[in-house]
Amino acid sequence: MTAVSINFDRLLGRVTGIRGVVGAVVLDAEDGLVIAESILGGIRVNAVAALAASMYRRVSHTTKAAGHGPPDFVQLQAENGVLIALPGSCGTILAVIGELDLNIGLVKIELNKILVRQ
Amino acid sequence: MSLVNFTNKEITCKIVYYGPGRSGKTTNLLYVHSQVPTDRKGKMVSLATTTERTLFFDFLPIELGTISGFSTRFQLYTVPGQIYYNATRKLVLNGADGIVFVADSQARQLDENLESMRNLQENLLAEGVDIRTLPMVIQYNKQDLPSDLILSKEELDETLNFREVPSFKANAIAGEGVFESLKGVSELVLRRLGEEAPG
Amino acid sequence: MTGVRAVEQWAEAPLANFVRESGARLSLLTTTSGQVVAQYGFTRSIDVMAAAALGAGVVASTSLMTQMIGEVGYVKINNRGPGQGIFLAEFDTPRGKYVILAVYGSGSSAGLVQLFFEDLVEEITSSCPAPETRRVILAEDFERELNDNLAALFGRK
Amino acid sequence: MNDRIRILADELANNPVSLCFVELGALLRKIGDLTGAERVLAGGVARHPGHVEARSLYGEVLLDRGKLRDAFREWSEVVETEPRDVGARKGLGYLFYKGGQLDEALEHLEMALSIAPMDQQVRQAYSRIRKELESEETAASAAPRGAGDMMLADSRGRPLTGGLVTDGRDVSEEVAAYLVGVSDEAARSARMLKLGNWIWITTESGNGCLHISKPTDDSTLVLMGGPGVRPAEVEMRAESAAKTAKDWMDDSRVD
Repeated sequence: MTAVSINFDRLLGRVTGIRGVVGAVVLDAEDGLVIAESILGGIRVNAVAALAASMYRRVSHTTKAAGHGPPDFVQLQAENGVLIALPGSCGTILAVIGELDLNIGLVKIELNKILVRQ
Repeated sequence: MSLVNFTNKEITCKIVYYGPGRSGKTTNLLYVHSQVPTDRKGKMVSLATTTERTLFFDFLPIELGTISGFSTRFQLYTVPGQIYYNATRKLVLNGADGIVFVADSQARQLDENLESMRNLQENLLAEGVDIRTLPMVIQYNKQDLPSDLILSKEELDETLNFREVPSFKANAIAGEGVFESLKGVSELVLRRLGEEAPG
Repeated sequence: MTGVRAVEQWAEAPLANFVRESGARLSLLTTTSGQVVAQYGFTRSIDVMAAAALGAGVVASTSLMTQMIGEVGYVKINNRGPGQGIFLAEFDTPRGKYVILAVYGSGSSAGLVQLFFEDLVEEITSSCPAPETRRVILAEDFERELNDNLAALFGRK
Repeated sequence: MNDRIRILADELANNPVSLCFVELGALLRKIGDLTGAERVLAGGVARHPGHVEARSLYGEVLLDRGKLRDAFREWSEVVETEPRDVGARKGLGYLFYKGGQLDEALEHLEMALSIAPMDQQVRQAYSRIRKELESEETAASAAPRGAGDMMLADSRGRPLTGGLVTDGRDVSEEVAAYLVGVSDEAARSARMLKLGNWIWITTESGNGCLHISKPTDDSTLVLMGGPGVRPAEVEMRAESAAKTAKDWMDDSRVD
């Protein structure tokens, strides 16, 4: 196991430890391919990666057009859950799938702590 | 195997030029390419080595026109002739509808011709195809060389054409026999298509 | 209108779905011998054939190489250039093996193409019929038409 | 064309009361000789003040020459004589629109449409002005905090009402164009990840936040918050704006 993947594993372990988080994937922002993942069965990991990358890219076009620059945080709220995408270092994105009542405020605080420590 | 679109009435056939190294397979395709008008041919794809010998295959698609209401296309392939490229030959041979076996008429190349014919038979068998059932013509190329260097059509037929398939004398560089060989194999392929169920 | 041209009709809807969902610019479904089954985005049929021949060739040779190093499984290749990417993969169906080639630009990604390739395989596997047996009826004197066409092609008319 | 102009000019010179001035004026306008067209038509309508077609055309030439006031006077006189002159109605509609008097513009275009219901130019102008009028009303009711931070776009990437302004620049059209892709991807992601229907998307970046939602199947609402605005606050405003937008969309739909 490489040093990089050890870091990702630790990061994913901490993210999935947050209450209400169902799974998390580190993905390549441009390719939409999985780099590392920690996700429960029943969810297509490659779908999370491909779709989160595509959504982040499309949202970025919009925020840039609005003069806001690329987003630091994207949240898709749906009827049965939440998909969050955050840009990471070296062209990666962290995608998080959460339950409907996920405490977004707490998630943000925790993610900030985790990302700063990485 | 030929692909037939009954809705749009289109037939696409794969014809492979087979034979020993340097027998003139690519030359055949180059001549066809030079003759066919631009709107009836695709790009000639050639994967050649630095010594101008075919590494992978040459490929030339041509639009033949309408036959019995079917718009007909031919995909012409050559295989690399050298013995050590047999894996590639097998790949290209896969799904062939017809073969033009290009033999080198030079007397000293007779063994290479025989070896290549045997190799063709073997590769087809590996694909589950009996050479006796596959449309094939033989082209004796380089007939323009001095007569003391080459074998006659009759001599070559005697040795190579044990199935008594249509055979043609050729000088592919000048285009002699190229048209006739393609015409010969096309007839056989289309006739077989009418006789057998396509896959 | 899906924009997909299919030689075999069962391939049209699955390829149209694949193209729409993956955002591929060009796509090509071929047999392993390089015969085109369905295509999207190519303007000239003869250019399609070159892409099909090369795609099938690459899949076949990669397959051999993987066998040489003792690997088993289907070929799946992704090549990303600065502007466009190529995805090439083979898969099995009740009708035999097929090859898919997709060219995608910045509106898509390798991840999306691979994701919807999985769906394409599933769709084709469940929808393609067993090989049927239909005869091509050629006119009795088809040789005359063939000769005329070839002669015209070679400028001998 | 030049031969015809020469023939007509000769005829007019020989017979100044000839009605050929109308054709001559139209041809001169066509070749871009606006000064010539104005001179010929001015002379003609002075001699034939009851020639409605000539006066309507004269109005157009005046407009081409940038003499808006004169064009207005000419067309107003035309509609007094002939209220059903489509050209003059179109012209007046345009002049009122330019002057920002949308209600008046609409009135003239409505009249033009009743006479020539298939005239594409009139139909387009009419629907554009109607939309602008409605958007003014909606923006006034739905955006109490001021314009430029809220927009409703249609499902084909066009702004419907409201607008987004960043650093004094109107970014509505650009944002609307990208919203379709966002909305489609959100729907697909939510469906494929088994999250059900999507409700909204919120984004945060250094310069502020965006809130994107779908008040109806065929529209997307976007609210923009500046650097100091909290995303939760934008989210609350978005909820009430979505209700207003939904009502507005339902009212605007033609049965």
